[in-house]
Amino acid sequence: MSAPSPALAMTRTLVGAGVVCGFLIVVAYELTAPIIQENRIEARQAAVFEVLPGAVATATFQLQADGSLQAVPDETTAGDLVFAGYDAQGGLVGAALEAQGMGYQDTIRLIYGYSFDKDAIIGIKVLESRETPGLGTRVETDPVYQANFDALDVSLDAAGQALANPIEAVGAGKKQHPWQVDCITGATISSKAIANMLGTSAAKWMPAIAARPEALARPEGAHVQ
Amino acid sequence: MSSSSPPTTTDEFIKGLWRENPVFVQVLGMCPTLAVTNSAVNAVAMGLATTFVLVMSNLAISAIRRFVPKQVRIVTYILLIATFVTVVDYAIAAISLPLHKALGAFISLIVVNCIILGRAEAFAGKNPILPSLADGLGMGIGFTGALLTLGVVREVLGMGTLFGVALFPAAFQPWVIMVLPAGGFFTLSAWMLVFNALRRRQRALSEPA
Amino acid sequence: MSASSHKTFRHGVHPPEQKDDTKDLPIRQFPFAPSLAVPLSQHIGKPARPVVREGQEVRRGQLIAEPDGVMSVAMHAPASGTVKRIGLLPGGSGMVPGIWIAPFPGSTQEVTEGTPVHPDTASPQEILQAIQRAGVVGLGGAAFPTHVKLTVPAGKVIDTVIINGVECEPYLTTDHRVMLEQDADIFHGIRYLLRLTGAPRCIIGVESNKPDAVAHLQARVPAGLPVTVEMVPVKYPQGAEKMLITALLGREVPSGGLPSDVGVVVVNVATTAEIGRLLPHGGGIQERVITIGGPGVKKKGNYRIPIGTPLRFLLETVGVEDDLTTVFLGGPMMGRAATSLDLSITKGTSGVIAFTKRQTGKEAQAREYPCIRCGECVEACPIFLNPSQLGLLARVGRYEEMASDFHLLDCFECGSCSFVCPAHIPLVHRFRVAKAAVRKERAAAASKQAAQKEVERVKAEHT
Amino acid sequence: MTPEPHWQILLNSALVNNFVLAWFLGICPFLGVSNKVGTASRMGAAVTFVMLVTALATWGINMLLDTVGAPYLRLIAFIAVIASTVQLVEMFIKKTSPALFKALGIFLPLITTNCAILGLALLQTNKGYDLGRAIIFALGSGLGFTLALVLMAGVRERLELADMPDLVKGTAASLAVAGILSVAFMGFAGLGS
Amino acid sequence: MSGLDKTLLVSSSPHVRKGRAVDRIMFEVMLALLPAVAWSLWSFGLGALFTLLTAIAASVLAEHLACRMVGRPSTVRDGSAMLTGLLFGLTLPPGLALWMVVVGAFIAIFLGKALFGGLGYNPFNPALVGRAVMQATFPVAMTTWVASTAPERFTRLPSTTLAWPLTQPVVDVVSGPTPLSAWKFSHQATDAADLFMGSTMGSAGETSALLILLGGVYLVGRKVMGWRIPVTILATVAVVSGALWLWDPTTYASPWFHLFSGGLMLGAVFMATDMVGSPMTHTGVVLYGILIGVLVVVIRTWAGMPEGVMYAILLGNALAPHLDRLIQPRVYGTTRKGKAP
Repeated sequence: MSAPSPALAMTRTLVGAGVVCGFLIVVAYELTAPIIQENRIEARQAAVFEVLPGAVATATFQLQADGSLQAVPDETTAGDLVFAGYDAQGGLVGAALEAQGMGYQDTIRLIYGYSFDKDAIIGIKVLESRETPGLGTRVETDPVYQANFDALDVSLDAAGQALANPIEAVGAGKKQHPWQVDCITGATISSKAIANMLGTSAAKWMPAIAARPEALARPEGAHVQ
Repeated sequence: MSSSSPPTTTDEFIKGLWRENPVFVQVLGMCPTLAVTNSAVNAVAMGLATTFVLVMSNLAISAIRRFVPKQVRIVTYILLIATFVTVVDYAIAAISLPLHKALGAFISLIVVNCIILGRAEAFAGKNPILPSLADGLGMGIGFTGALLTLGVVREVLGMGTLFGVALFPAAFQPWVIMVLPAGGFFTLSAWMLVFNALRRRQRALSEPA
Repeated sequence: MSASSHKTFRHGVHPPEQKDDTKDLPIRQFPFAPSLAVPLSQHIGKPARPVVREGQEVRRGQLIAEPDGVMSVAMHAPASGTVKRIGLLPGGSGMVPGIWIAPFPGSTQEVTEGTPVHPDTASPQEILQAIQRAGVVGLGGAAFPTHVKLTVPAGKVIDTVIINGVECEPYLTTDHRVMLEQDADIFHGIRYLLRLTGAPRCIIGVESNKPDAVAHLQARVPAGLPVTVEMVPVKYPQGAEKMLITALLGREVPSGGLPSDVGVVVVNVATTAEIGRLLPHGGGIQERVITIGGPGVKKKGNYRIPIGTPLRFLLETVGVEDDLTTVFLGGPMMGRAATSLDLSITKGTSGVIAFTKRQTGKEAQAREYPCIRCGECVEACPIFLNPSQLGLLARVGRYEEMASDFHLLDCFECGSCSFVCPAHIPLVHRFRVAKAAVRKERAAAASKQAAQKEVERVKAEHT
Repeated sequence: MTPEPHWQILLNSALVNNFVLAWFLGICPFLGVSNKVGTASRMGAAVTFVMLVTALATWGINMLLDTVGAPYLRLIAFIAVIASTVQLVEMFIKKTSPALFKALGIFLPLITTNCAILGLALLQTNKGYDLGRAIIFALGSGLGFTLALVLMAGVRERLELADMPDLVKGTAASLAVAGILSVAFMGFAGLGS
Repeated sequence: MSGLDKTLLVSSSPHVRKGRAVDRIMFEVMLALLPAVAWSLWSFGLGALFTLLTAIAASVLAEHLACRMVGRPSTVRDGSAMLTGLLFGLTLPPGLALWMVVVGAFIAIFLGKALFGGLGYNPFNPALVGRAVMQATFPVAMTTWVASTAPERFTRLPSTTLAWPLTQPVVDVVSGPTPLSAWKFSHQATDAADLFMGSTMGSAGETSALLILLGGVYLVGRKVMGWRIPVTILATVAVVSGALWLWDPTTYASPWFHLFSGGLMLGAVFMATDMVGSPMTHTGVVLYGILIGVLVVVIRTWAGMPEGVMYAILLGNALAPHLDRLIQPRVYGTTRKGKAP
């Protein structure tokens, strides 16, 4: 190598490499960003449709510090979000909410659908979990367990500030009330964890949305399937 | 192996597949080897992503090898590798979000996969473009192949499927451990044994007693 | 167990004692063999220098070889007779220099005597010389020159002389008999030892399986002699110097050190008796007491036997069982298996024990298992080594590590670990091999270093 | 939602989701530097320290990149930060404790390519930890890494004396031990839920 | 004089041995397990019989094959494989599909033992390696417990037992929770006397604390086994769980419950005491016992699994080399640091 000054050569190399790399990365980012965004929204929408049967369009709202709900662009990822689902006529089917909590092995993240008509949780979908396959993952497949969420009561108490009956996990086959969750024998931790995270999330969200479906009225440009 | 004649480009390609297989012989890149092989699809995707980075970084490094002062050699290499990894990361997210999620942080972690920096240092930094390409491709495919051997075993036993297609009747009892971390260790350990035994037999055959 | 027998050391083992056959048999004189083979190196150190010629006639007790330096002792004729040959004869580990003597048949075998030494008037130096001249070595089996052991290093004060009457090896009853029959010699020997070391007191330690010896000695302690007799519980290897010191005084001899470092000198009871017997007349050792026993011999007993008696003659004399398989010199725990019947009795031979198929047959079948880390050896080792770990390291030849990390060189090969090992691993044997390898390696390294230094010194001088 | 309590993060990262035995991060040093307990524990300490520093630095970088709006530079920035952190630590140790520097030898520079460190930075970003949680997470992960490494080293030291079939010696045996350790660590699953 | 005319046998000292060899130790341990085995057969009938026999046979076969594969003489006769098989079988739910029993026994022998060079070199208890891997492999089957003393137990096998290889067993027998899972998931305590006597559900060999203790007492009496490990484990469990229980008896199970339920007795008496995987020195063994005891209570109380004994012991095994390393006996004539004083 016949570099006249090592410092100059070093700087030249690093700056040169930096420029090229920066360029490459920015190009890749610019090219893929819209596709990735689209993928994300689609994935979320698919989940919302799954927990809110009958919905064909969604919109994203954000819970503000003053307790009001405000429509935000679908790309938004941060903040307390609620996804409203609408039927073909534009009527509100329900609200979908994300909840997460510690499962057996790691954090479980799920989305659940709330129906204003039934005043109950009407479906859940696990988005992310590292539960034991065949054991903890039965929360996603077990029909008896899933039936818990056909109509899980989350009605508010008289004051409207808390759930009338907190969601409660009970042993397999012991469910007596609509706010109770029947656990799965052999996957008790995971099934309990889900009941708990639903309970926590519902206790926080229901006072904010249950009484006012009008706040989630379909805004312009809601995403349609 | 004929050590008398200089290695050809084909030799450079072939060696990564078997004789210098990055996983079974050099025991490099163990983290992704174990982490993302719980299904064959993940294994292949990871292997291809790594191959892409390997080939690209080998090419780039081989191309600029004469202009890089040795004080900043490693830094430049890492910079290049990180760039290609970022590109791959975005590409996978654009192709399939679930796949991106399944591979998780391990796509980004290709940066610190010793195979890549290792090949850059040991080969691409000293050789012309064509052999470097062959080397990167060979190592990459060798790596992908190794990942696939693990992925196939783990998916078939652990879930009864291969590339997501059910292989057995519904009564099949999956071996859950195979898709758990421990299963990764055990499967790789078993493959190492098989590979050692094969290599030993090969050596025994090539050196008549 | 008697009330005074609570003192002992930690760990150790309990091999079957097997002393009943011979402990009540008084010491008898063993006949002279037609030819006696006297090795010149019956002690640790340099072989003695012969002072007789081939064909020369010698009288029993006459000096036939003189000490060659400090680590060496004199040798005396075990019988009156003719020096047949001076040359190599079979020893424990290969051929060793020695002298053949053919005793005169029917001779009276009177003992020649030399210069007497009086215990109360002689100087310590004179006593030491007399002991060396008498050819006294540790008769317990170690055969270490006694005068060397009794030389108190400058700056050390000895406060206790311990007489070792423990005799913890199975089968052996020689010390037991000596204590019962030679009490006067023992106490006389103690006088010399106390004079020599300047110690104010002496303890005779005896295991509790010899209560008669304890009672016998206790009743006969001469007035004014500061001697106590203490009983210690039966446990192997209590007869080892370090163990006995710990048992009686609760002191630990530092690793790599000597008993004198803790103010003690330990002398075997038979050695003491020999000193007490020989020094007043200036004689030398021509015979010793041994136990001939074990299931393989017929006329078991305790015998006073001329040094140099060939093993074959000995066994022919007492008679052996037809299915005899192994003969060992010393006790079964630390004694060495005889490689040939041409070996002869030396000063260090405390017994000749013979086993038949019955004992060794089982042994041969007992195959070696891998170490199962049961820890029995750790519980047995009297110096608290970890024989299991040492054994595993020895198996893969990591000798230096054994020495540097696991105190290999502290092992004195008592055999407790091998005795208890349920996997039948020859631990002691492996340790011996390892120790030899380490010593060789270290010697080589040291000489290399010395050579290096020399080279550097020469270099430095030249520049 | 309520953020995880600190003790839960610590338990999780050290035991339940052990970096090595559950996440497969840092396998190379785990296999490479676990043949002696002494080196293993030193390596563990060094990694834990670098993890703490990295957690701090990458947390800051992440904030910066988010404000600037250049998330695509994250990976490059992280790896640059880690490389220079390791360099700094190396220089610092060389100055203050040459003995430790010598003992760590080539392991120090190797930490740069240790995926446990970069993995920590990425996971911490994914989980959106605040500074306190990030540090606890780094501490737990480092302890977990050290624990796995040291346990492994203890077993391997013993295996060195074992009469293993030749075929098994080396990586295959280490991986089998790692698998068994991983199974044993499954007992911790659910702790802190 | 024929006795002197042949070549002498030459051996290295010492020339006498204490006697009890390794195979004998294995035999004694199996003997000590007999009462627990008998109880298991009585309460679970054919299911337990088939499970135990299959486990033993498969282990012995695996040991033989493992030796043959590496060209070593078969070590089947030392009895260790048989013992491993028996212990492994005793930790299984009676009625487990036999093909799974075979898989587990092969895992126990190959992965737990043969891989590392066979008897004496296994860092972990082979039976527990088999058990733990099986738990992770077939979690459902391994936690399906048949009722004890079912009336038809001597006349028919549980349908699960004969499931075709590689297929899922179909459960048709009365199954239910073990005392531990009943406590963990439904907060139901089981009567201490039932636990002690063993009339509960559970693994083939773990139900009767009394009979296992009896075996342990026999082994300690015969000096095959030290008392320190089981005693420290049990004492630690009693103390830690007792403290929790006193603090809040409604949340935490009583020490009696902890002591006599699940695999604690079997683990403490027969598994943790496996010489190969436990430390050697007295101090080391006590620390090992305390560690296992604490882990048992911690896992049972706060972790996901109802039972933590096997994990606790495996972790104890992993720590044993360190305990051995840290607690070397102080060599005679040296100070703690290894130098002469």
